[in-house]
Amino acid sequence: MKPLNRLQMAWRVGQDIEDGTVVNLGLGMPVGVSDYVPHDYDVVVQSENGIIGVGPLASANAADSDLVDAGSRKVTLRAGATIIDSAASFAMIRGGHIDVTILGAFEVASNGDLANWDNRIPDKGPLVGGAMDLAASARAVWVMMEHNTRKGGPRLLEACTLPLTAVRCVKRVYTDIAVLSVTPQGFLVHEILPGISREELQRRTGAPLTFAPDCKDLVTPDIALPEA
Amino acid sequence: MKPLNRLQMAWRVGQDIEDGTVVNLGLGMPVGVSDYVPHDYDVVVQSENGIIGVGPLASANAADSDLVDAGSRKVTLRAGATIIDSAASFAMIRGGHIDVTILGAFEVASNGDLANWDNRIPDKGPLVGGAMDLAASARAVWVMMEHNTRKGGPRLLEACTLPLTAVRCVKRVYTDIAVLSVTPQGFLVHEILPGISREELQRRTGAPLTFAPDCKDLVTPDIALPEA
Amino acid sequence: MAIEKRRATAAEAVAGIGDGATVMLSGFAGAGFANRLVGALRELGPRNLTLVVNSATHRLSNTHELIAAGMVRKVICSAARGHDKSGLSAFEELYKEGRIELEVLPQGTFVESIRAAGAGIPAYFTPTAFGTDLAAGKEVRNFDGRDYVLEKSIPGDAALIRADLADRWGNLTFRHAQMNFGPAMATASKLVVAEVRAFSDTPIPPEQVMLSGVFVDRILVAGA
Amino acid sequence: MAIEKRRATAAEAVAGIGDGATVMLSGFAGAGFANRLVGALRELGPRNLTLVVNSATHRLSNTHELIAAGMVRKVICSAARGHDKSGLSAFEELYKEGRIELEVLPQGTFVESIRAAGAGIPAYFTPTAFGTDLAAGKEVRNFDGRDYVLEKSIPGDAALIRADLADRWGNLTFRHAQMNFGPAMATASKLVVAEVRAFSDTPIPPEQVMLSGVFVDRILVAGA
Repeated sequence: MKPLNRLQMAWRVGQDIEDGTVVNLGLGMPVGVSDYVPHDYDVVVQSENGIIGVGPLASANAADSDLVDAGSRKVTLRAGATIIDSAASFAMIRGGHIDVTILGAFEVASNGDLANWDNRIPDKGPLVGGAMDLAASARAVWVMMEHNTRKGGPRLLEACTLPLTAVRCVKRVYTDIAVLSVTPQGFLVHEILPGISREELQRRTGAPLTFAPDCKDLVTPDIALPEA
Repeated sequence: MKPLNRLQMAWRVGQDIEDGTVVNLGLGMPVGVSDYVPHDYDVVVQSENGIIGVGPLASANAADSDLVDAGSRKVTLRAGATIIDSAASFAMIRGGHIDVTILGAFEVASNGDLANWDNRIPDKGPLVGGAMDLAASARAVWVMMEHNTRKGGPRLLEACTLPLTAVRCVKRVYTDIAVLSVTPQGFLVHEILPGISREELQRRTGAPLTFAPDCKDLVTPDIALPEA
Repeated sequence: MAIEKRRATAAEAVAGIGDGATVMLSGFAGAGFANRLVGALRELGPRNLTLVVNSATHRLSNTHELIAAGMVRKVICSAARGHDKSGLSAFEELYKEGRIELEVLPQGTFVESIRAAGAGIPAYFTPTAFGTDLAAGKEVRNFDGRDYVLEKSIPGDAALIRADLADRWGNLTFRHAQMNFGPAMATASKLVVAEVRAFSDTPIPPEQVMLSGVFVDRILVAGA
Repeated sequence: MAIEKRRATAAEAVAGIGDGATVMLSGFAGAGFANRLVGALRELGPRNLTLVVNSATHRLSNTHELIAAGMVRKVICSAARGHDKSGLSAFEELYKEGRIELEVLPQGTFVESIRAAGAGIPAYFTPTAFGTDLAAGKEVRNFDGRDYVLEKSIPGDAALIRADLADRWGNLTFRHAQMNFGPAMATASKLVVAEVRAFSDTPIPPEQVMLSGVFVDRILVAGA
């Protein structure tokens, strides 16, 4: 089977979002998760620019340049939404009021260390944004990333090689070929893409894996990527 | 001449309030000052319970138990007013956004130390309220108090005997018989009630006085106290 | 399943507040007391409470009933003095006898420490109280020539706050000076219960919401 | 004499911002940039500025014009990376050559430090950035088993912020996510200038005011 595409990864994460929770979705792949939360759920999507209750993307004629999320996307508000200023928004984040934040990452270590802000591109300025606040203080930090780098190297490691975003913060990792949690004993595998053996998953991972007793197949619907 | 009554003291302080300023008026005598600010002035009266722009007391039929100042008085709002929560109100105070606070006091020392919160009544619990925040952080702290205690002792001292509210904070003192400022050299007298000699004022004061070259008579209109 | 934070009775609204809890009560200067909830807490009767409340004695609040009922071990406040000329308040009687603990803070420090707990800040420096008895034993540090006192955050187990209008998400509006300590206390406590005048069947418009429902767990519609 | 904070031109609105000033600029994610005022500041031309701005490079802000004009000595921000695939931003060009100073802060620390300056708090502890390069050299302390970093406040000489509606007292409303850093920056700066869409001849109703005019010194009515 093919590795999950980013929409299938978003679908998979969406299945684990609980009703009634407050979630913050990182730029890039994670924002797609909200499309796969069951429609009858009341999930409050917080965006760190102060929107409490982000709705779907705005249609072209409803787009308002003042109604944007932290990724500059023109969005709508859900019923029950409100908007606060940045100081209040980060007070909410840092104060532990976000149930789950879903972040992209470059690397995750088996102790939960996260590296997702500085991939050392020459000459480019640094960009940290709200990642460190979210990673340090959300009640749960879930990472969504491809299992391996473009060159095939591991992103799940015994220790991060890139600058850290926060220490010991990641609780779960959703990749294109597996679902794992971070435990005091390191990475624990819950789901593997059919066709990938435990040995292959271990070869593609830079830290020792343990497999949950109920480890099962990682299965998602077919979801086509939009035409480029 | 008789010492000023509390309304005449309020009138005298009111003459020194500048147009366009933000003032906080302490409980007791100081709240009366707003009645003597020129009517064409835009003075924003802040009350530490969050009202920015307190207006006159509410008439009996307009009184609203949710629209009260920090002294539990039912008030109105001035044009341009708004209401914020207590955390924001004290952020405003502590951040130096209040131009002048006018506070009552038990004692003021010649270095500007203020004692106005604990007069050591046996068995009574302590009450500090917002006094320490206002005294520490308003741009100017003015005190309004009788020059002497009921027993005739001095309230203006070389060092306070009662627990301090804040150190080196008082800029001006308005009493029933004099107007003084606090300078690096101690108390400087600007106005004295006619009929009180410099020697008598010094006798009634517990710290050395200096007299300003332009020291003049403390004169106010007749203002009768309301019937008790 | 839709979020629905309304509770049918005051008893349900305060259920679960147990012995030893730190309970925050909103209200100041006569406005913003959640007296219906305070009454229900007295009925529930947990012991050894720590109350975080601006005044231990305000005549328009029912705080004194909790104290008089012997449910309170400690009060953290900025005012603990009764204004009743005829005698001492319930708090003062117990205080005189050494049967209740007291922590007095300047009002700005009181509310900033609550805000800090809700904002993930364990401690901060403030100029307030430097050089006074209320800073005794606290760490002092000089920044740019001025002295500051280190103050710690005050987290709560429960907050009972009063507001005007609520919707099913727990979004709140406040009337006038009713707001006071409610928003900060709601951010700082694990269980937040709001007693409101009325319930809005439609969502409160985004720009009218004064406290996000993210901070509110239960609503009691109590009328005016 | 009535308070009247309106200024007739953008030049009058930014007058007095001098060499070496620390200037705060609101705006995030495309909303809330006071670009008219930023343009006037470029015309005014003070040198050696320190900019406090969330992004050194956002394509919808005119911040880069101040940087490209060589007016900026240092930037304090949470994002200094241009998204322009075709090359480096004005900031990145100068940064590469070592001709501009940079202080990068996590966004929550960035805005909390601004809020702290406006709230009279010189320093506070935060969990954010503990154990990372951005905490290098900063004091660390453990509270209740968790490690925190000591961060200092960021005061400004001037703030240029964008809002929706103003009245003559300087009270402001904000549209949607336009609010972002404006309120905090307004509390933290000595001179606060708001560029607004429209002016209200009547006072903005108390419950609609989002930032008190106490924090605002000058208003420029700039249209949409």
